[in-house]
Amino acid sequence: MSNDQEGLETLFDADIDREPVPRSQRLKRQFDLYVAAPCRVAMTDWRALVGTVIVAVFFLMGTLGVWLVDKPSSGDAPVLEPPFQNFDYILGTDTFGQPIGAQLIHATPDMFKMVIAGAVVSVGFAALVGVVSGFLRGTTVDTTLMSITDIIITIPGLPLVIVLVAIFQPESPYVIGVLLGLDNWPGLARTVRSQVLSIREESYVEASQIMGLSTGTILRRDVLAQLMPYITVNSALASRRIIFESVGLYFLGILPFTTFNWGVMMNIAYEGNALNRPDMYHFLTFPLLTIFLMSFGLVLFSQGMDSVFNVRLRARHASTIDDDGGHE
Amino acid sequence: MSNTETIFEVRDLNVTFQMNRGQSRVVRDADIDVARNETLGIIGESGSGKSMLASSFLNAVVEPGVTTGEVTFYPEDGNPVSVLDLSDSELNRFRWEAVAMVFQGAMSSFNPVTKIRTHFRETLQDHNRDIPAGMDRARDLLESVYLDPERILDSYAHELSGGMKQRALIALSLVLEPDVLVLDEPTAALDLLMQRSIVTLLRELQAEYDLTLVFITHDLPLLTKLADRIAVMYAFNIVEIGTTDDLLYNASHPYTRALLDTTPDLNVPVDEMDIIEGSKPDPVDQIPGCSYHPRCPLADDHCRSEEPAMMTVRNTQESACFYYNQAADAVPISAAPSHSPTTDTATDGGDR
Amino acid sequence: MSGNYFVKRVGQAVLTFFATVTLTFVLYQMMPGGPAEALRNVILQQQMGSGNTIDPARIEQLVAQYTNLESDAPIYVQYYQYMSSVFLEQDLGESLYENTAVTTLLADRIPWSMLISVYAMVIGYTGSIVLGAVMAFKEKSRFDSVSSVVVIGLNSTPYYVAGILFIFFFSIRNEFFPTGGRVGLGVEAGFNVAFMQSIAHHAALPILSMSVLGLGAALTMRGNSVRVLGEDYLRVAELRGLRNSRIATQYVGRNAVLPMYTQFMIGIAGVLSSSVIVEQIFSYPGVGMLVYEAIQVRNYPVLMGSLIVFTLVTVVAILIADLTYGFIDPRISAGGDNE
Amino acid sequence: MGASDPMLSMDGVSVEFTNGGGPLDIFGESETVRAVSDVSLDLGEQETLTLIGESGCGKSTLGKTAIGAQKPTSGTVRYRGQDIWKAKRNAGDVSISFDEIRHSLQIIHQDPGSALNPNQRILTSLMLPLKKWYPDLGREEREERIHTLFERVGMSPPGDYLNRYPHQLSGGETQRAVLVRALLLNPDLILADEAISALDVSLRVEMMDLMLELQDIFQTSYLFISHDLSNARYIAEKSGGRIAVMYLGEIVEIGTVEEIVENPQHPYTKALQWATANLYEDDAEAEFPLRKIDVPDPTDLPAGCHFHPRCPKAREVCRQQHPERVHANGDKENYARCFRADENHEYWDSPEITDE
Repeated sequence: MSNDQEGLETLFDADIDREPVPRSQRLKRQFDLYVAAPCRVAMTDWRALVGTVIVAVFFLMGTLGVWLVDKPSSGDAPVLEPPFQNFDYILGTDTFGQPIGAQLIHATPDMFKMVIAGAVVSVGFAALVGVVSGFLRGTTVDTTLMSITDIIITIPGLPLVIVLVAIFQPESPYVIGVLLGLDNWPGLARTVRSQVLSIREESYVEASQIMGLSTGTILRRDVLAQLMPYITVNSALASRRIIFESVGLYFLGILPFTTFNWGVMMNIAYEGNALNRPDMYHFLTFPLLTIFLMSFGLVLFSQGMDSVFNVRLRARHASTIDDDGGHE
Repeated sequence: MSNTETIFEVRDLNVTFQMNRGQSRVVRDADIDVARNETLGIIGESGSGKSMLASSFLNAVVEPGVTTGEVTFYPEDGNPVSVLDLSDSELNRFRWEAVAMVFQGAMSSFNPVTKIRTHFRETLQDHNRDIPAGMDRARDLLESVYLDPERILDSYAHELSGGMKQRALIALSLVLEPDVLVLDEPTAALDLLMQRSIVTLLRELQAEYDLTLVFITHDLPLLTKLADRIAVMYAFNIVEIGTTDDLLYNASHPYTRALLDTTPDLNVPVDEMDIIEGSKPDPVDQIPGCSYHPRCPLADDHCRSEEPAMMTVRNTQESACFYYNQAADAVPISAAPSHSPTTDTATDGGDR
Repeated sequence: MSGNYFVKRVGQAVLTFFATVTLTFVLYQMMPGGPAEALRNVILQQQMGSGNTIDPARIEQLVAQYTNLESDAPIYVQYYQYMSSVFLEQDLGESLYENTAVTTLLADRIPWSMLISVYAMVIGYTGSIVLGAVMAFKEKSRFDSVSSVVVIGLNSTPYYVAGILFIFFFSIRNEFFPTGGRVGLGVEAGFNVAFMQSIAHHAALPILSMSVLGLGAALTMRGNSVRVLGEDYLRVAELRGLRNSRIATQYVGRNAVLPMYTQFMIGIAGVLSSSVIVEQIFSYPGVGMLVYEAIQVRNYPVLMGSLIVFTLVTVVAILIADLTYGFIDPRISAGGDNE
Repeated sequence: MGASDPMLSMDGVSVEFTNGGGPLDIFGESETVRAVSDVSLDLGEQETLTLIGESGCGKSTLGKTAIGAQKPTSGTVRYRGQDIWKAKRNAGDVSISFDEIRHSLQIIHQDPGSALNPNQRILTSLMLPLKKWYPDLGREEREERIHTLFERVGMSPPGDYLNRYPHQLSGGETQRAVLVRALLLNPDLILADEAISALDVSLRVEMMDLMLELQDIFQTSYLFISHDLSNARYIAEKSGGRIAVMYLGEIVEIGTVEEIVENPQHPYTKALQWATANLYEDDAEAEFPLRKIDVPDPTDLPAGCHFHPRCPKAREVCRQQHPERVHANGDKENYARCFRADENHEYWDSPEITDE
C-alpha cells in the first residue's frame, strides 16, 4: 500500500541544496574503494606484498617467459653444464643438454593450467555446495548434499587419484588438475557451509530478506562478499596443494612424462643418482627451489589476503572516506 | 569519610594506554576511599573509565594498560597492602582471597570444558584451602543465590542460563571469603527481572558475609537500590561523590543532575524526560578545563581554562564543579520530589 | 553420548565404506574395455616371455580369481559377487604377480606404514602445538614473527622434498641414517633391542620428512591460543589467582588444542596416503611401496585393494574422532551437529 | 478487504520450534519448544504496541511472525485482511500480493553491530532496497531521498555518513541509519526488536523520540519489543499505545499504560514493575515478588498456569487450571490471564501452595 501521504511528499519534495555527485567522481570513488585501497593495504603488509610479487613473477614466467625463451630440446647445449657459467643457460643444463632455466619456464604454463583447473574444481565446487547447502539448511537438498560430502570426505584423495591415473593415464594438464582437485572440495564445502550458517544468523541478512531483496542479491551481496576472503585464501592453499601433489606424482613417474614439469626434472635427476653426484646437484636443486618459492609465495599471498579483505583496513586506506577512528 | 574505617584508599590513580594517535588516559587522577562493609557504587556512561577504575582495585587492568598511583588495601588485621606494588605471587594470593571481582563478561567467565565443580575445587586448591570444608561453603553459597548446589556443580557453563551463570560466579567469588567484592556491570547482559533479583541477593549476601561491595554500572536506578554511597564518573574522572540520598536529592554537579534527569522513570511524566546534548569526550585529545564544559549550561571562561578540583559540598558529599551551589537551579530534575526525606538528617555515611 | 548417536555414526561409517567398495567396482568396470579386457592385456604381457598361448576361457578364469569378477555374468550379479566377497569373505582378490591374496600382502605391509604415519603425525603435531603455544604467548614479539616465517617456509616444502634433503644431508653427506629399508640386514627379527633399534633407525627419516605435513598446525595452534588468551574466562582465571601452570594447561592448552583434535585424526589418514610417495623415496617397504610397485606393472587387484584399505583406515580414524570428541569436549552434545 | 479490518491481525498464532532431527535423521531425539502459544492481536494504523517480557519469552518470535518473517505453526496472520502465508503460496483469492506485504512490514534489529552488511558502505545498504521497490526512481532521486532522511534524523551532512562503512559509525548512528533504511520503504509497520537496548541510557530516549516523530510523518505502526518496562512505558505513553506482557509464549496481560503500569493485574507484570527500579521510590525493602528466580525449562512447561511455580500468589487451582483471558474492566481487547483478575473465581477459595 504505497498510500502517498502528504507529510511524506513534503519531506521528499523539500528541496535541499545538494549537488548531484557527478559520474566521474563516483567512478573515482569506486576505483579508490575496490582497487586503490586494497593495493595500499597490500603495500603495508609484507606478506601480501612478497606473496603477490612471487605469484606475479611466476605468472610472467608462464606467459611472457614462454614467449621469450625457446622451448628447450636435447642437445641444445653441452651436457651437465654447471650453473652461473654461461649466460645462455644461466642455471646450467641437464643430462640431455637441455637448459634447466628454459625447462623450468616451459613447465610453468601447464602448471598454471593444472592449478587453475584444480582450484576451480575444488574451491568452486566447495563454494557451490557449501552455499547451497547452508542456505537451504535443514531441507532435503542440504541433508543429501552433506551426506554425499561426508562420504567423499572419507575417501583418501591421493590413493584414489593414483588409481585413477593408473587406469586412465591422463595427459591433459586440465584433467590432471581436476583429478587432483577432486579430493579437496568436501572439506572446504563443509567449512563454507558452516560459515554460511553463521552469516545467515547475522541480522543484516534477515533484514535483507525482510526488505524483500532477491535471493540472488542476498547471496551475492551479503553471503558471497563475506565469504570472499575465505574463498581467496583457500584458492591459494588449494593451488599449493595441487602443485605439491602433481609434482609428487610426476616425480614418482606415476603421471606420464609428456610435458615439461618440475617433477619430471626431479625424477630424471633423482633416478640419475643426483644425490651422489655433485655435478648434477643443480639439476635437482633448481626444480626444488622453484616449487618451494611458488608455494611460499602462495602461502604468503593467502595470508596477506586476510588483511587486504579486511574492511576496516581498507576503509582506513581509502582516500574517499574520512576515517577519524573515533567512532568506537 | 568521617567515622567509618577505610578498607581501600585510592590516590592519584591514572590508567593510560599507548595508542597510535597518542596516549589515551582512561582514568585521570582519581582519588577515592571505600569504607569497610559499605556498598560503594560507581556510575558512568560506557567509556567513562569506570571499568578501569574497578580493575585497578585488583591491579588487573588489561595489558597494555599502565596503572600508576596508589591503591592501598587495609586488612582487618595486619599491615596495609600496596596493591600496585605486589609481586606476581603476592598478587595471586591477594586476588580472590582479599578482593574478588565479578565482571562484565560473566556470561563466558567459566572454562567451557570443565564443570562448575572444577572451578570451585581448583580455586580452593590453588589457594591452599581445605577442599572438603571449602566445597561445603560452596554449596552454602550456591544455595544462598537460589541455586540447586548439586545440579549446578555437575553442570558445564553452557548448560546454564545467563542469570544462573552470573549467580554461580558470585558464589565462586565468595568461596575464599574475601573482604571485598568488586562487581563490574555484573548484570548488564541480563533481563531487568534478573538484574533486580541479583541486586537483592547481593544485599543479602553482604549482610550475611560482612562484605564490602564496589558496584560499577551505568544503570543509576538499579544502583540506588543497592549503594550506600555513589561516585559519579565522567570523562575518566570522578566528578561527584556522596551518599545515595545526597546524589538523589541534592546532586551538585551539572552532569550528575543531567544524568538523573535523563534516567527513564516510571513515575515521571514522559514529556518531562530529557536528553543530554552533545557528544562524549575523547580519551586522547583531552580538552583543557572542566571536561564537562562543552555540555554544561553553567560553563564560563573559568570552567574552560581551569579544571575544578573536588569541593566539599557537605561532609558526606564532594563535587568537582566551581558552581556546585548553582547546579540545582541550572539543571532542574523533573522527577525529584520537592524536598528530600533524609537530607536534613543525613550527616554521616548514609541511611543505615 | 547417546546410544542413538553411536548407532547413527557407525551406520554412516559402514555406508561410506560400502560406497568406496562400490566405487572400486565401478572403476573396474570403467577400465578401457572393461576389467576382462584390461586384465587380459596385462596377463598376455606377463605370459609373453614364456611363449605359451593362452586360451580365452583360461583368461576368464584368471580374471575371476584375481578380481572376484566374472565378466560374462550380468552386471548386478557381478556386483553382488564382488561385494559379498569383500564384505563376507574379506577377499580382495589376488595379486597378478605373486600367487598371494591381496589381503595377505596388505596385512603384511600395513603395520609398517601405520608405524611411520602415526609417529609422523604425533611428532609433527606435538612440535606444532608447543611451538604455536609459545608463539601465541609471545605474540607480536621477534620470536613470533621469525617463527611464523620459518613455519611458512617449512610448510612450503613438500614432504618429499624434505625427504630428499634429509637423505642428502643425513644419509649421504653424513651417514647417520640408512638410505632405505625398514630393518638392517642380518638383524634377527623378534622382540629384541637390536631389532627395535634397527627399526627406529630406519624409520627415523621417513617419519621426520612426513612430520612436515603436520607443521601447518603450528599456525592453527597459534591462532587458537591467541583467541583463548583473549577470552573472558582466561581473565577471570587470572583474577581468581590460579596457578600459572594450571592456567596454561587447563585453560589455554585445553581450549586451544580441542578444536584440532578432529583435524589430527583425519590427518593420520592423510599422512598414510602420503606414504605412497615417501616410502618410494626411502625404499621403505610399506603399503606405499606396494602401491607404487603395483602401478608400475598395472597390478589392478593390489591397487584396488589398497584403495579399499586406505579408505577403511580413514573411515575408522574419523569414526573414532567423532565418537570420542564428545567425551573431550562437553559442548558437543550427543547427536549435535558439530559445525 | 473491509474498511473495518485492522492493518495487521493475528489470530490464534502459535509457533513451535523442533530441536535436532533433520528429515533423514531417524534416530535423533527432538524437543519441541512452543515459543509462541495461541496469541491473538490486532494492530491498527499508526498504532504502537509494546511487547515486554524476559528473554526467551517468545516476544521476538511473535514479532517476526507479525511481520511475516516467521511462519506460524498454526493460526493466521492477516495484513489488511489478506492472509500473509496464503499470499506467499499464492493460494486462494489473493487481494494483496506477498511482494506488497513484504515491503510494508519492516524490521529494526537489536544489535547495531550486525544490522548492516559490514562490507558495504552505508549508502549501498540503503540504495539496494530502494532500487528493488522503486525501480522507476533514478539514482539521483534515490540518493536524494536518503540524504533528506539522513538530514531529518540528524545525521548531517549525510554524505559524511553515507560513504562510511558500518564499523565507522557509533551504535546510535547505526540504529538511526537502520531506521532510515526501514522508513525508506514507507512501511505500514516496523518491528523494533529491542532496537534501543544496546544503546547507552542517555541515547535511548533520543532514539525513541526520533522514532515517534517519524511515525507522524510516515504514518507507520510500531511493534516495539523491549525487556525494560520503563522504555515500554515511555514509548506507549507518548504514542498512546498499549503494552502487552509476554511470559513463556503467552500474552499474560495487555492493556493501556495506566492499566499495566498503574494497576497491573497479573503478578508477573507486578514482578516486572518491581524489576524496573525507580530513582525516587524507596522500595529497596520491598518484598521479593517471585518464589523462584529462574524461568522454567520451556521444553517442559509447568501444568496449569505457567507462572505458578514462580508466583507468590499461586494457589492450588493455579496448578491445575490454565487461566483464560479475563477482561477485568469490561474492556473487549485488554485482558489478564490470571484468576486474580476475576473476583468471582474459585481461586479465592483455593488453598495456598505451600513451598515444594
